[in-house]
Amino acid sequence: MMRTRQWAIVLGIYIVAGLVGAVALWWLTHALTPIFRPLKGANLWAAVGGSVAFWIGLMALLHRMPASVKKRVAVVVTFVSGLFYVLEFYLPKKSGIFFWRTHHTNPFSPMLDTVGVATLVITGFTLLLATFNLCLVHGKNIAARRTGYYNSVAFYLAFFAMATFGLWQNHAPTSKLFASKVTVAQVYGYLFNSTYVPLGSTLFSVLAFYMATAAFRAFRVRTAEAGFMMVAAFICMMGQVPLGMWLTHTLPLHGPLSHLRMESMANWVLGVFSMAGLRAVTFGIFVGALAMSLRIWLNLERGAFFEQEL
Amino acid sequence: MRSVAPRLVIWLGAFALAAYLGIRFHVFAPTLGIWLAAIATLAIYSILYRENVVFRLFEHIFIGLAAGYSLYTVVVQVLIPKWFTPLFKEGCWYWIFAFLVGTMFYSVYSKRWSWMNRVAVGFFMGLSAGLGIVGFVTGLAPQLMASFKPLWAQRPPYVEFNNVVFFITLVTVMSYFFFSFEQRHPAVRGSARLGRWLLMIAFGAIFGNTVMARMSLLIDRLQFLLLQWLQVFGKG
Amino acid sequence: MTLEHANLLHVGFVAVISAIILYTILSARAGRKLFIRRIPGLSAIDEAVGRATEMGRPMLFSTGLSTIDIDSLQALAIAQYVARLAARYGNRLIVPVVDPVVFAIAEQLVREAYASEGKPEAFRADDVRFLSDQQFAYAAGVMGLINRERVASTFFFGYFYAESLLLSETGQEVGAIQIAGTPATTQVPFFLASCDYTIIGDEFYAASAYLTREPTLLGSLVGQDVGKGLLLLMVVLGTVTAVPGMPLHFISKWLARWLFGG
Amino acid sequence: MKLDWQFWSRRLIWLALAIATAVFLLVKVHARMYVSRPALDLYRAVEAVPPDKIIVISCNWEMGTYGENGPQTEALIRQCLKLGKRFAIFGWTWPPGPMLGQQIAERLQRPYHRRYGRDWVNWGFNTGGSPMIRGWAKNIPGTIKEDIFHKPIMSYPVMKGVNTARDVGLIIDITPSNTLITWIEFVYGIYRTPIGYACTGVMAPEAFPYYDAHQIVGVLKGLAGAAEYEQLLGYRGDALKRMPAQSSAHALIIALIVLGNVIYLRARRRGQAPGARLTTT
Repeated sequence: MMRTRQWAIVLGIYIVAGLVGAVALWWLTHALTPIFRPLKGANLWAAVGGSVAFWIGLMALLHRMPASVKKRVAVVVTFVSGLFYVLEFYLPKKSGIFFWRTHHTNPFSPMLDTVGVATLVITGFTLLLATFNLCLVHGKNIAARRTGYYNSVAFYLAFFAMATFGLWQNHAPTSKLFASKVTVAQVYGYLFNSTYVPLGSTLFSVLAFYMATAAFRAFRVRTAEAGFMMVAAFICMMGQVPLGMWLTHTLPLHGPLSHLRMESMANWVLGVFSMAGLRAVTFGIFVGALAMSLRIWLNLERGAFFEQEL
Repeated sequence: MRSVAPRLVIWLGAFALAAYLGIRFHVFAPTLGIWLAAIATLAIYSILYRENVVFRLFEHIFIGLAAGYSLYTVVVQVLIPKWFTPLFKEGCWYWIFAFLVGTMFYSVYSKRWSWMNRVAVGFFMGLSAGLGIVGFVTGLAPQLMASFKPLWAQRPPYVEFNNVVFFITLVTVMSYFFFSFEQRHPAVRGSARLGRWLLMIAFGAIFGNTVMARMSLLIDRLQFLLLQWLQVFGKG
Repeated sequence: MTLEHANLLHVGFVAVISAIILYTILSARAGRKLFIRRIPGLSAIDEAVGRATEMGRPMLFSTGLSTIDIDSLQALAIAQYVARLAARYGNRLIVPVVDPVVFAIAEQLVREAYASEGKPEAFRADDVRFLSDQQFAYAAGVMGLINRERVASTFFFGYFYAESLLLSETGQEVGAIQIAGTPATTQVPFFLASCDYTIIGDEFYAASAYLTREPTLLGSLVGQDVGKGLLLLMVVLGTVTAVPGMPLHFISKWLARWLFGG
Repeated sequence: MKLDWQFWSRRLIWLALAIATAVFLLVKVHARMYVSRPALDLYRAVEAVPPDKIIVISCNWEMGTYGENGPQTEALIRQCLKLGKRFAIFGWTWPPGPMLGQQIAERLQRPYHRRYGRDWVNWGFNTGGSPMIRGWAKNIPGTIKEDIFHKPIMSYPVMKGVNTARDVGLIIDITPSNTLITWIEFVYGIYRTPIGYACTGVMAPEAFPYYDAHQIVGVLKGLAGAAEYEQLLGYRGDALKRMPAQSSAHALIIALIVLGNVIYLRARRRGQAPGARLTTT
């Protein structure tokens, strides 16, 4: 009895929160439109300054709040931001928040691209964080003269060279470097095409060598399962290359025997067994992703990250 | 003895190469790009002998270049056209909030202010959770629909056979991934075991294709070294 | 035909599955006992820890390459379990980490694990390490650790990319017992070939629920099972009625049309 | 000094691999591919794009997989240039992607007399992931705004009439990573814009469930896929030239697996190597 009441309360809270959130989002789109119009000159600076001041004030206020309030703020923010996509998609094309006013179009669809660009810009700012983080680590290495600190110096040189010449060539690609014949775009080309690109592809291609030794030492047919795996791998490896195709090239291209050609078998393994097996895994992952999304969205998730002190 | 010798060889080799390049720079200038690429490639491959100073140096250069490049791209292709221009040139003042939200992530370095990071991460987690609930329908529905394959009365007959194989694989593999009951009934246990075996075929296919992928990358680099660089090298 | 917005079948479908998942989560948290079947490989964790202790060599746990997300959080939950076992047996557990945020949480977790077993002094701060946030630099670091410390058991849990083979092949070389679990299907074959036990796909999420017995995860897992059951039912229904012209063919036809949207 | 066998056996295998591939790069062997159905489907899908729609070539790759995605991009761009299809280069996972695509397109366009802005355009790199793509599909000029040369994209004639994902005739995702799911969920799933997929070999098995469900129109599997495409285009490019080396590398890997297992089984028979070490399942 007690439990049923608890669930009813929790469910009720979410329904009420959902409705309130929906109305708030709808109100933002409609009622606040006049506020969000472009400004010019002093008005613009005033609005920007005001927003910054408002934000700092809000943050300072929140900072003084106890940890439980901060946690709740995080929960509400998560819920509202998730609500946007859910409502946008699951409400029909022609609908208002209120079901009896169906002459409205879906109020959230027009905001889709704005939200898209906003996430893009915000993640852009966080990418700077990762760079900052990296600089910090290498700066510490140099400051403390740890072993191999000269590598960190090389990191800084490469980092500044790439950033500087990237921005410079973007600004003025044909300008000459220190009165020489070399243009900025050329230097950038040396950095990007001749150093960055080959370093990246070579680092990845080293894996091919490890694959060879692993094939020799690690891939042992210890069980029937491993045997199945090896047969499928053999067919796929051979069915993709001319050598494998040549092995069975005497078989006809059409008719029942054509299915025994190496490339047909490889496609058969990929298109029937592999496809069905991976689809079954995908079904599980889709349901798992739905469950995970629900847990995060409704703040049901537990664990170190979600319970840490704020 | 053993740790000094290889290092000495590598340093001497690098020095000799640098000296050679310096002396004959007029010859190499037009092909400087290819030379740089070749040095970068060989420096990375030097790890195949063993972990060494040159490899580590070039690894750090790579990390630095990557960081510099992403900084440059984000500033030029995202922040300027999509944030700076609308905000300061077109006067859409509310874009300042994107910056303010972005700064919240930086509080991760301070224990006192780390709650701001938590709120900002919560914002993004909410967005991706919402998308996850949307993606459940848009991603799953077509796959579910395409799984309805007729099991009989099909022409040519091998289609029928393939459909039956497909159906058996799909159902048995799905049955393997049930966790909330003991798989005690022989039919269930047999189905789950068959599912695991059939799944191994899928993994074998992944293995074969991965071999293909890695070898392609290696061939790309070898082709560069053998056909582009050695040609230049021969002329020099 | 477009699917800009969900139709009634979609809404109903998602609502039913979501409701079931939420119901099982809430009832598990309210104290209902839920069952999870044994997952092969997980019982080997105890064995691997025991063997490492007998040999007097340390163990290594990698939480994968992801930053703070659902996969690394699950991996950390498993790491905590292994750390407790290690503390109980009085063995060392080395945890190399790829992400600064994950590092902070991992250190706290392992420290607490040793403390909760009453051996806070056995925890070495140096054993939880931030190696690098670059894929290959991290892989090279872990390979070095495996070789230098001659670890007796390795655990690879989390989301791995191309480095999976580099790590597990090095473990194979030093003769370690290796247990791996990853939701990254592209890397499963390499773990399968070079590890003693591999936990595949969905099992990874079940594993953390199985080990931690966290009610939310348990409940969610049971709810997901019901959801998967519904999907299986739809597949079977749609398939057996898929031949055009047969009685009941309308089931398959209608399901397909509704699923496709429009 | 005692020879460290474990150390040198690895290097020996690596040397064997390098030689096995290098020899077939230097010796010219004429390889012939049999074009598979998924590659043919992609080829036909590009041919079928009507002139009033644009093709999006999504370069979601970077240098790490140049060996596979480079030839694929080259083959696809070559086909677009040859047939005179309008196309746009785009990317949203790795910053260098669109730039690498730009270099390939600039290199190829001359013989076909195509020009930037009139026949093709480069939208550059965007961050923001799936939310960005969801917005992009609804409003392309609003999300992209500028091309890589910082001109408004709508100022180019090639962009005429391109506003939403409905005006896109085909999106070809060239990638080593799991970006396909975003295109499927938020572009195909919602607007039914056809999606083509050119992926690295690693990702190919995961693509087939989507191919079978018609969520993607065709698949190019790694370098072999690029070679098939070159065969279709009637052009011997890098991919076809590399196929003999690829064959010998695959053969070597198979030989190594067989050899390793023979040694293992013999050692086990003599009781030196443990079997499956732990027998519980």
